[in-house]
Amino acid sequence: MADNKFAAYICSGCGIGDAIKVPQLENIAKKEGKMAIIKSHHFLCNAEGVQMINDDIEKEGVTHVCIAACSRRAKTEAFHFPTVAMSRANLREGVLWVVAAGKDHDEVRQEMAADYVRMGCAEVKKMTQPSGNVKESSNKRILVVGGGMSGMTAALEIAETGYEVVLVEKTGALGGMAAKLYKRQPFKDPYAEAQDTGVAEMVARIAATPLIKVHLNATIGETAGAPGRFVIQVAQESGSVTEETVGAIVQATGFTTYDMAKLPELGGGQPNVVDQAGLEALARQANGGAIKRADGKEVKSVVFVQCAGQRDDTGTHLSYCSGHCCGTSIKQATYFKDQNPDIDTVVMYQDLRVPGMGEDFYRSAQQKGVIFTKGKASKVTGGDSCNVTFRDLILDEENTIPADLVVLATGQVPNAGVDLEAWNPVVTAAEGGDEAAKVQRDAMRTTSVLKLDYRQGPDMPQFKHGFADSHFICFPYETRRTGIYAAGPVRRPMDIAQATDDATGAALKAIQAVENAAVGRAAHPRSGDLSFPTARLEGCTQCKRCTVECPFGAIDEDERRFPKFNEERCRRCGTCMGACPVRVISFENYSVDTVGSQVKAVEVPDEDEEKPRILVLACENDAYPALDMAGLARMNYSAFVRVIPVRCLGSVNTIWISDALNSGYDGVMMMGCKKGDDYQCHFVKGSELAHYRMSKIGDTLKQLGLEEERVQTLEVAITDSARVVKLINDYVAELDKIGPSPLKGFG
Amino acid sequence: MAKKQYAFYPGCSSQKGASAANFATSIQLMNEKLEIQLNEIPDWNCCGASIGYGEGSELQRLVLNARNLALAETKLPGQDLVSGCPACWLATREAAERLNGAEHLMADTNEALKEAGLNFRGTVKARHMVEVLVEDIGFAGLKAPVVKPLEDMKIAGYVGCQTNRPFGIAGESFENPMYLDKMIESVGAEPVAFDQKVTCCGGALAFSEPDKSQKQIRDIVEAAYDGGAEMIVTPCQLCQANVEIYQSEINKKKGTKLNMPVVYYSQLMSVAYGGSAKESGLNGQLIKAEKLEKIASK
Amino acid sequence: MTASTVATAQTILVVGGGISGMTAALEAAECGKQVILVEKTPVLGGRTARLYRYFPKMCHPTCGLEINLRRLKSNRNVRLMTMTEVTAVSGSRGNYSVTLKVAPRYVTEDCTACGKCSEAVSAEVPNPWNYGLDNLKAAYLPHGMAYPQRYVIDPSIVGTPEGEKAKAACPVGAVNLEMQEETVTLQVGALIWATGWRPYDAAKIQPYGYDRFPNVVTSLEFERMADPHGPTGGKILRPGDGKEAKNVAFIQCAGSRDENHLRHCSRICCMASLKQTQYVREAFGDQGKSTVYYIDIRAIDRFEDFYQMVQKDATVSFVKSKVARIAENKENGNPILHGVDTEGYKRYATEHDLVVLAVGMEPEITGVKLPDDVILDSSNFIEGSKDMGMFGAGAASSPLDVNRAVQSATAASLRAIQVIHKSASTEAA
Amino acid sequence: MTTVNQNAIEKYRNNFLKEVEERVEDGHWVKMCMQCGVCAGSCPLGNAWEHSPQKIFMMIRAGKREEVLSSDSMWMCTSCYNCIVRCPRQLPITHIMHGLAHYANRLGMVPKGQPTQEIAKIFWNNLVKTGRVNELKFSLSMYFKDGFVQGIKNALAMQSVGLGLVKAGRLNPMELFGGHKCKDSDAIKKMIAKAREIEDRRHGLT
Repeated sequence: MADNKFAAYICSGCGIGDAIKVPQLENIAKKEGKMAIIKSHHFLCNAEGVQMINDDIEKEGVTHVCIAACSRRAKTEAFHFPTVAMSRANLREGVLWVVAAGKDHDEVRQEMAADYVRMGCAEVKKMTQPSGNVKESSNKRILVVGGGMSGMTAALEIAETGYEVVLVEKTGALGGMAAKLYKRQPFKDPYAEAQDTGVAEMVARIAATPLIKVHLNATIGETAGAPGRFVIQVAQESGSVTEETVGAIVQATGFTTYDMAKLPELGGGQPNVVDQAGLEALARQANGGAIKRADGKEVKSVVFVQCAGQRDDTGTHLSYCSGHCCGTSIKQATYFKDQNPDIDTVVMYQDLRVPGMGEDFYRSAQQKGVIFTKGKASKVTGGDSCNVTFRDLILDEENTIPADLVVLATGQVPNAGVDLEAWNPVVTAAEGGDEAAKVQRDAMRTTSVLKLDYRQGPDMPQFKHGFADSHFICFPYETRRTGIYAAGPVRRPMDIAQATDDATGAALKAIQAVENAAVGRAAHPRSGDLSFPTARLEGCTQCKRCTVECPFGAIDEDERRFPKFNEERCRRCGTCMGACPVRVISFENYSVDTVGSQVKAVEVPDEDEEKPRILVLACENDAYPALDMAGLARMNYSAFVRVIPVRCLGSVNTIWISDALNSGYDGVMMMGCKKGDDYQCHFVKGSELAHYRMSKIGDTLKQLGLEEERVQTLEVAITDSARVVKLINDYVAELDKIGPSPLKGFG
Repeated sequence: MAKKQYAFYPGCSSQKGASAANFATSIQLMNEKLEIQLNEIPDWNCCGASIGYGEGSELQRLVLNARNLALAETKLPGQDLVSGCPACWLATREAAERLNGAEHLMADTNEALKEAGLNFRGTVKARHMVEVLVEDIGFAGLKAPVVKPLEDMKIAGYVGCQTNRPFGIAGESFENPMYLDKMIESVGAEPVAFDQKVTCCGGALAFSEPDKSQKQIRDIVEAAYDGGAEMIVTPCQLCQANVEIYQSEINKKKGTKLNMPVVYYSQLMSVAYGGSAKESGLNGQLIKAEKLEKIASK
Repeated sequence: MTASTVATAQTILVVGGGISGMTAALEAAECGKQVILVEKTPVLGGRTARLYRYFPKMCHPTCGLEINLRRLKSNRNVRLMTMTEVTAVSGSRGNYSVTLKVAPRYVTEDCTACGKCSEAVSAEVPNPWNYGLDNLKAAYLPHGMAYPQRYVIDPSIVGTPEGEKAKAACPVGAVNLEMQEETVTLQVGALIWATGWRPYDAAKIQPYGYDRFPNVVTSLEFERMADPHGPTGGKILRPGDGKEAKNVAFIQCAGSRDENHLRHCSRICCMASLKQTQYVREAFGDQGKSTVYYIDIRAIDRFEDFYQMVQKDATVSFVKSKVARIAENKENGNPILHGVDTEGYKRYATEHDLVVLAVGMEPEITGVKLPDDVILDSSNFIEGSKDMGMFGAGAASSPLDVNRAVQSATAASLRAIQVIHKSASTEAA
Repeated sequence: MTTVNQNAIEKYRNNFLKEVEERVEDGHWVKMCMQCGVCAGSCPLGNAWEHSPQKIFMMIRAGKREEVLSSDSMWMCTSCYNCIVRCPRQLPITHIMHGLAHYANRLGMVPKGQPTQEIAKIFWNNLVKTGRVNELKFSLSMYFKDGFVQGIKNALAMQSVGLGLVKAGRLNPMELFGGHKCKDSDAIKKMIAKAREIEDRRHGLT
């Protein structure tokens, strides 16, 4: 590879040239930045300016470019040089627009600009442009676990797109819960009549699709590897094991119905009280004829009790709502009405939840004479004549309805395997040699669905109520196990219509995952990032922090107990880098050095100049845009701060803090996103970790003879542009009280 | 230009010497000026009104109205049936629509109509006098004949219920219809803000539930005073009667001093079109519409 | 470069640049497909960019928008056309010819968003991003997250001295007042309609007097009122008199579940109002008071957690009632809600500072002429197309919350990919 | 209890909803109510309703026959049609209320002396006699509906109004002798009787 050639390009447009002395910046880039080429331009982002840079890349062999102009978030179309490493010094949003106008501020403004040029040059020098890591042998088959409606849909959609599928179903037949239904809710205009489930047709299509290989009576014995190279042991009921190699996984393991036996007060377990699945079975037997109870008696009256063991805030039963049950009961009531309009059918609900077009189905059932009663059932007794005692919420009175049959609308319980929250402590104990824990661990492992051999546990992390869902509203497929996507009711309670949509979406993500893996490209949210972490193992102390703290379970331990990086599982957040006490982990374009060198590049004035310096490490997704938008709104904040965007606060290595303090910075602000239950961090616990790590830094500060206030860890949302300005200015005022850092000049 | 022809259904209250006689009088001159010719449906009968249901059954009430429709259909072919009374209009239009909407009802109705030697084919359209004015004549047309603009008169346009719901005038809102205000404007008067525009006056319950309905009436009249109105104008016979007649009652019971004239839109127009107080049926007011009389006598 | 030069039967056209459209486009692009994304307005983000927070996490939509924008900036497979509408579609699955109308922005790619044009003009226009609750300069950058980050000159000042001021003020000559509307024709293999939704016209719900009472607002306007970047800087001040609105009523099913208006349930409104009760708490703490008037609270799946949390909030009360009508207290401008609590039949006439109508979702394409091939349901949501080459995504396909809209868009994206794969393989054959 | 009522109870046993659907004007709409309560809140005389329309619909579904039919709530309807135009399910609520009132009357279950029912009766008889309503006879008979003495009181109470109307030419004393009537009033009587006969046949009412 040719020698590195560094170039800096400084824009004087947008008024930068009027408020900032560009020639001085050029000097700095030359003398301190040691740039081989330095050019300034009055309009760098226009065709001419960009051409100038491209020419240097092509003709002058420039390999590293520092653009000193606007924010890295602006003009990305213009400043797009895929072949070279690039840093962006933010002179516009970061200096010109936020430093108060006028002569009085010329000096600090210039100093700020100068530092950003220093930082930009320093950073780019430590960067190399990632070339990616293409893997010829990468596998593009996709494993679908679960042969129900979601699984079959995923399989068919994947095959339809031209990819091979391995479909593993634990029972002897495809179809899952859907196959046990008599009919399904309407999913097309006019949303009036129950529809055929379509299961038979799908099963036939799968059989007729060569791209789909089906394993029945089979479960997952083990899942090893990573996206593009998963090795799956498919365990047949017979005991035989087949090995399959796949590139990605869709987990569509569905749900189990909540156990009626837990609802004795609602007649669970008593004769002629069934759950919705039980009613489907009766309806399938009747197959359009009169629906008969287990004792053979024709049902002339039926009551559907909604929210049975659901929406329970006492903590006894399911606290959530399964979403489909109102529609399902409506459907089941029409089974009766369609067969014989004289059958009394009552749906007893508290809130009738049929969103969207479900309203049409509701109306159609009313049209057929289904009675809807807003009431809360307190007691159900089974037997030859069942009784439902309830509070009628409209008539405001206790009441009892007799019925031949009572149907309890119980909820969906996800088949998500092992709950890692419970798993981790057990494993830690087991590894500590606790025998009981070892037994427990092995027992837990048998309940696992995927049996991942990951350092961080055998299944996908669960979000809430045991569902393997994404934590993000904008990104339902933002999985915490790269290349593995949950779909259908295992992800969230849902009906068939939603499950098929969901499975189709998951199918796309799985396809995307195998394509990404093949070229060593990162998946969401840093999609397209070609960098990947490397570790100088010779320096590693085997402290395990990286393997423990990686939010995506990307790092295992090899037989010598060194961290084993599975690049294809990695999301490039840098949490491992932040965790590493000996700083052996880095990315080509983001490392302890790329940031550290910027920290050190800043010129820290002497104490008597009374110009404090504050390092701001800002999350690139929330805090940094908030700062940009403050600039866009021309809000002013102190010219004493120096802002460095970081991929995630989790990637912040404490060395940056101590370097900053040692070189005389007066304070450090770390701006991450919201932590806690409703965390915002797209790398799961970045903000959490930063707070944790900084809570530990207190002693270090004391040793240095510094006040704890000199390091702040903050939660900043992207909408906080006004707040972030106040935070900065208040902090500067606070530091003014505390006085300058005693370490100035020793750096 | 030939006059517009309509099959006219006056309704019981608009008969000579009946409660809406003043309406009946005032439309004469109005229609003359607007070149509207109303041809009274021969031997028309009562519509059953909004209280007949207590005793009269669904079909009986349908048949009553079907008879009027059938008479118009046969005796005045090709003419829309027009009524000046919302109750009559509502009952007739409802009947026409329900009969056309349900074959069995139509069959039953005609079976009964046979007794009166009639048959209804469902071709007649039942309309309200106001529809004729707004849709066939238009506000400009209503303005044209004005010779005595009702200048500096502040009037509360009280639409009430049945001219407005469930059918109402096409394109108007149920909560805040504007056509009556526009009619007031077209004769040169000023419509005031009036938030009881579509409040119910108690209707037929004025007789049976006097206290309840008189509360409604009081709200309506007081809102008109609040709006700075000197007079209430309405398109509805029952509204006019209730709101005018019971003011004295309310004053007696509640010690209020309500004395708000209540007239028909047709009386406004008659005066504005140059009609005398008598021609405009102003002598038919319990609470004299003095200001209007003054203009009439100019 | 006009997009037509690069579009082929292997290209996917995504109509609508809201979160569904961006998702559909990006997911396909990140599978290596060529995508053209057209957006009617000058910026991406659609409805969600105008929300203050999301339920149930109370996080900020702009956070996800930032990520999606970064995905877009770093991916060259998506080509974006703003201020562009589809006017005609011909051809069939795998080979459509699409006619686009591109409205003039009067600002070229050279714009650096320096803001000089905005400083120069004094004319103002109602701010569409705040639903007209305030005004912005007639030369404007829509909002802080605006992408493309380029200014827009409002047509109203083109050909006026104001327009010339803007032109003169631009240091890089990026203002071009001669720009004309263009018509572009593209060949594409598959179409995704991610045209989203619009709030049902609240004025049509006459008993609630949205057109008569200033202190009756829509749930979307309320989002802007709570947003620090909104017209009131995040203070909940009622439009009537700028007074703090501490006692807020939320009326559910404003237009939805109503055969006189929208026959469907709009799904999101219950959760939106539950969320907004927390805006009131955020602004006024225990001094705030929210009352939710509802028929059924449709907080399905784990949204139920949020509902239970709000139910435990002492500042929030629930009344099971469809409000019959709203009157106005002449003295203080307070709306008075009249109705009956159907749980036990209790009549009320309750005064509030402000009423928020949880308005329903109407497909944005309602009233728009779509290709005959497109299949609509009774509420004008897009079910798909007869030739299986065009797909509805997100709220254009059904009343969906953001999370489900993104699912739907991801699914639509795969179906579009299947279409172009098919036509590719047939071309190969 | 009237025989009509007994037969009805016999015929429908505990299925009051079915009875209403088959026998009450627009009764088949009752099942479509979704209990939003907008009707209850829209009624101008709402306070006077012991049971609101939407609650009555629920009571019908719950089989509360006696309570519904002997209630005087339906008689509070002023026919203002607010409920109809606001109902999100477009139930013809006004008609259903009229229908229930009529049916209750038919079964003889209306509370004694329910004023609206009594006036309706007077009104109807007045109209059936001549085909048109004679307002004077109508009002006089109203005053005397509670007997002679009460009648004088009522008449006196409204005397000013009455005289006023007479003066205003809107209440014609001559009406007592003859007055307005349809020429074909006999045919009208027959027609009305026939309608009842047909309807009873349809409803199985005897």
